[in-house]
Amino acid sequence: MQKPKNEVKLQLDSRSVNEGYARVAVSAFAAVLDPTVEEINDIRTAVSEAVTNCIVHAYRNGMGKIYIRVRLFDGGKIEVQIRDRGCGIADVQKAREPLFTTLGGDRSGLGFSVMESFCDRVRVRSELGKGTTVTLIKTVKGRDASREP
Amino acid sequence: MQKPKNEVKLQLDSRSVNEGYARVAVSAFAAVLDPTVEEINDIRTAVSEAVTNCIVHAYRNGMGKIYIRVRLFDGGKIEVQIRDRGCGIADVQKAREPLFTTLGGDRSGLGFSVMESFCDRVRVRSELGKGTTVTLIKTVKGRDASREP
Amino acid sequence: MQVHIETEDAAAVCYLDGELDHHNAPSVREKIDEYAVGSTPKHIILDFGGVTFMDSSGIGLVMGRYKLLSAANCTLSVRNLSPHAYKVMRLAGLDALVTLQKRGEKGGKQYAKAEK
Amino acid sequence: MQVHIETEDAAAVCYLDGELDHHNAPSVREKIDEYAVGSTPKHIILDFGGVTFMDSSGIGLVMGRYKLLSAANCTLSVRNLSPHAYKVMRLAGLDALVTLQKRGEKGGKQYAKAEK
Ligand SMILES: Nc1ncnc2c1ncn2[C@@H]1O[C@H](COP(=O)(O)OP(=O)(O)O)[C@@H](O)[C@H]1O
Ligand SMILES: Nc1ncnc2c1ncn2[C@@H]1O[C@H](COP(=O)(O)OP(=O)(O)O)[C@@H](O)[C@H]1O
Repeated sequence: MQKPKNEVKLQLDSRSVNEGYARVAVSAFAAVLDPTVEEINDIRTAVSEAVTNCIVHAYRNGMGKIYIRVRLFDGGKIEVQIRDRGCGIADVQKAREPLFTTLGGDRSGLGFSVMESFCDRVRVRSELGKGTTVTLIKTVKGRDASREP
Repeated sequence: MQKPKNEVKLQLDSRSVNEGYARVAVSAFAAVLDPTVEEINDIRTAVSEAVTNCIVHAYRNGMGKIYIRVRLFDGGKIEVQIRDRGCGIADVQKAREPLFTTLGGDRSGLGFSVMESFCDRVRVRSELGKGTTVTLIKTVKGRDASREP
Repeated sequence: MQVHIETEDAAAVCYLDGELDHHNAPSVREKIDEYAVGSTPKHIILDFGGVTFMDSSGIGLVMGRYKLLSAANCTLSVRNLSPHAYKVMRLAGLDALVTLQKRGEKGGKQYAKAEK
Repeated sequence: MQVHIETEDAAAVCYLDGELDHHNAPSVREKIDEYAVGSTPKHIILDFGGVTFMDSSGIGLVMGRYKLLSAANCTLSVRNLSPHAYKVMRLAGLDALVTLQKRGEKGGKQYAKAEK
């Protein structure tokens, strides 16, 4: 395992007002990698999906804590882990299918699809009744094109 | 004890690059209280002093973790706790005196004075060899003057 | 997130301002739906010119309005999308249902497709 | 944090840009001291017009430059301070040592006080 060059851990209540804060807190930490506007929007969006899922799904019956860990690696790699101690997901593979949602209303069932399409890799580990950990991995090239391989 | 209406916990490495991040992370969380530019600058400055102290004093011989907890209360009250597990302060009262510093160079010995003058209250608890906890308390009136008592 | 609604020719234009996420979407939805029910316009245009962030909650918002308004014989289109918001909506295949116009993109009336 | 140095009449003006904290202060200090040693100007003006944040590291920076430059018979002044940076410097009593000029404040040469 590579050693991160910097790391922050955050712990938030599952209030919807914290969705915006989580985006700011993650993207401000990643700013040192000098991402492009598009890259920073991709990260903010994927984080927003994962944090929203903690609020609307994991802790749908009450309030809980959301744990976020951001790690920066050499070469522009960023890893964001979003963890909850909520209800867990019965069938992760099914949950990741586009349009699958266990909530009606205006949930589109596209949260995981957005994460997948905006990140290089999305890892989901979940245990029913225990909680869910979503890990988003993305390597940003940055605004300094000379960093490209 | 009043119950906070929102709370975030952060854990950072004692790298100086994280001073700026700590300021952003705290002030972005307090933004919901709609502070004035002056109030937000006061908070950012006090946080910057306390976090810098963890880096230059508490962990002067190496790297350590900085723990920050921000709590928002009704009425515009914000409480920021900055904690380290570093060397501790032998004589807190003396440390808080203006111009007192155990470091030469460009340290002014005015860190605590800045915190005190920019916050309503500053609490310092410290134990030698165990670490230091600085608690900054400030009530912001906010840009909406109607909130004034 | 702010919404204000203006009429433009036969259409009602809803100007959205701010970050469109799960936290903010409900108030936007209510404003639009309330207007649609009260004023029964023939066309509704969602103007995303002021939207600074959007996640899949934006998809849900547009999809939900599309269903509701179709049922009421009102057409829907979306304009002034940032490259990012456009990317998110395309990912959802919303371009097959609703006319999506990016920022800086010309194109007269924006409710053409839904009228077909 | 960026620093660039220009000459203005008999003075060297150091334009500071960005956030002045413990992390950024060392590079600013080095640039100024290097210039002072190499070019031995008679007056140095620190222009804080681009400074978006300052904590007590700014006090240390100004105080340190004041001592160093005084010893070299070079006067120091600080201009274009934000209300916030001014507040921090006043708290340290720097106004007794160095001419401090706020943003938008007029006042010809800024190295008057130190020349007294
Ligand atoms: N953190 C979580 N805890 C519990 N269930 C989750 C979590 N995240 C996702 N899910 C489940 O996976 C489904 C699909 O999620 P997603 O693709 O984000 O779509 P949506 O959020 O619109 O339902 C959700 O409907 C929910 O059942
Ligand atoms: N977190 C801390 N851990 C250990 N010592 C500290 C801490 N914070 C402050 N101190 C001590 O208190 C003194 C005064 O601090 P301060 O007023 O901030 O001035 P300065 O940081 O410029 O020295 C420091 O020089 C140091 O000895």
